[in-house]
Amino acid sequence: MTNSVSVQSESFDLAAEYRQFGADDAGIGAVVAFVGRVRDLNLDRNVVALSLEHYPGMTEKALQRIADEAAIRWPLNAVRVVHRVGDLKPTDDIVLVLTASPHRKDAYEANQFIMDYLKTRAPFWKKEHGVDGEARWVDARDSDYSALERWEHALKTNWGIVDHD
Amino acid sequence: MTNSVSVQSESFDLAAEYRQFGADDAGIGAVVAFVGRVRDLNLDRNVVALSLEHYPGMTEKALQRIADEAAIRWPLNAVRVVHRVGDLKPTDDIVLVLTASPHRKDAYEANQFIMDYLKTRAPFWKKEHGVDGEARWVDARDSDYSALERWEHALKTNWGIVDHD
Amino acid sequence: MREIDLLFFARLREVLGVGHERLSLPETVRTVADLMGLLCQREGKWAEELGGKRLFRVAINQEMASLDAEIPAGAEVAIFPPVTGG
Amino acid sequence: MREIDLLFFARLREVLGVGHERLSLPETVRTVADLMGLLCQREGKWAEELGGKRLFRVAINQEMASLDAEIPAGAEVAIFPPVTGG
Repeated sequence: MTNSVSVQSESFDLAAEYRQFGADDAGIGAVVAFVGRVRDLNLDRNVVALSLEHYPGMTEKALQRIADEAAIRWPLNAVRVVHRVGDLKPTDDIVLVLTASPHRKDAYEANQFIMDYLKTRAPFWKKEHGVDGEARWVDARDSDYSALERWEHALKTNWGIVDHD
Repeated sequence: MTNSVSVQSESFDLAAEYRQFGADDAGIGAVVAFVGRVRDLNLDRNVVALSLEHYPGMTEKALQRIADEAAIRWPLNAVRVVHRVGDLKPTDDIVLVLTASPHRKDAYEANQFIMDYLKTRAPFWKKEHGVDGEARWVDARDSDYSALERWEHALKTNWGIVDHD
Repeated sequence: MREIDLLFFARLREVLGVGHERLSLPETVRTVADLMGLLCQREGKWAEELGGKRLFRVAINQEMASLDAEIPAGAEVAIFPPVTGG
Repeated sequence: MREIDLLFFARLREVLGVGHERLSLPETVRTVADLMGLLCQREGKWAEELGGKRLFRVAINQEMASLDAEIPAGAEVAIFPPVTGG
């Protein structure tokens, strides 16, 4: 079980990441890759650039913890999380989550779990720069919190686990 | 909205597929890629090779129909499905499904929907070749049918749509 | 008599020993279920596979079809085991 | 007096005009809630942001912490807006 995370300013190479990702593990039947990208339209405002601030040290710990938790809850052969920081522009990749499992349901679910937790627990903050030259911090989305609650409800119901916050 | 499918014996190039996949569509916030691979262990039997038979003509139609249905049900910017046929070995890629959407939930759901339908509706059949030299047709899995029923129940409940079979 | 193309795939193709045959349907054979009845009269493997004990799927003109679907003249009718791709 | 490192990120760092400060906690300040009370005494932006009207998150030694969490001596305490990565 390989389980690795990176926080970096450079862009990531999906092909290289996928190639290194359990390439010779013949127990893997399903790989799910999620790529989050910078959109130009956010609440009807034209975004020309985005900067991502983070909390160095804590980001890596938070991502590793989320990846490790996923690997406890689902039978995964490998997990990889890469998150970029710094200056980005529309269509740039922001985040990559790779999950591998014998069966597709587990690979999908673990991937969504990681993204839902990442969106609410990993200390990254987006600042949008609009066409008007104004910069604005992005607000947290309620839907990200309801996505998280879904898992916490499922976890408590199925395994009696209490949220670790 | 680009929405394309391929059935081919050659392997696919995830990087090239991803690059061509809505690369300059800045409305895309989330891309989900699913890759299905050949596993060596299937019901405790060592598999050294796999051959995939298909129904030429109908496979392409079935995949296109599944992709189109996903694009009706979720707000997708692009869908791409590639399915291989012919002789494969463990760790080889079999199938690629790419979905792109403004938001991650839609990209994940549409991707799972496509895979669940593909697994039960697209006319491909796997034959496993074991270490013992014997070949055996793979049985359909009940779990694939329950995965499908989940969508059909959701569709009927939410939209009153009757299955088109 | 309506003529149809009958196709078999995968395990069914191997067990029945035929991938394609051209068949003339009597007037009494209108639906997929009627066709299965006709094929089961061949007995042996045919009755074993298509008599209802084993699962199979049918497509008419490359669209999945149910047992009560009508078979049009000139149709391409395919019979195959439950699919296992992906 | 326990010494702590206090960190601020993103919008809070900009609004409060500070990214890092070293702070000595009086004996009465044991929990995150106590610390917020102390910082709110600075009034103005501090009370506005940390007084309960706006959402914020707290981490102690790089782990998310709730308002009733105890602050150990020498801790790194970070205060920041709800996260928006991914």
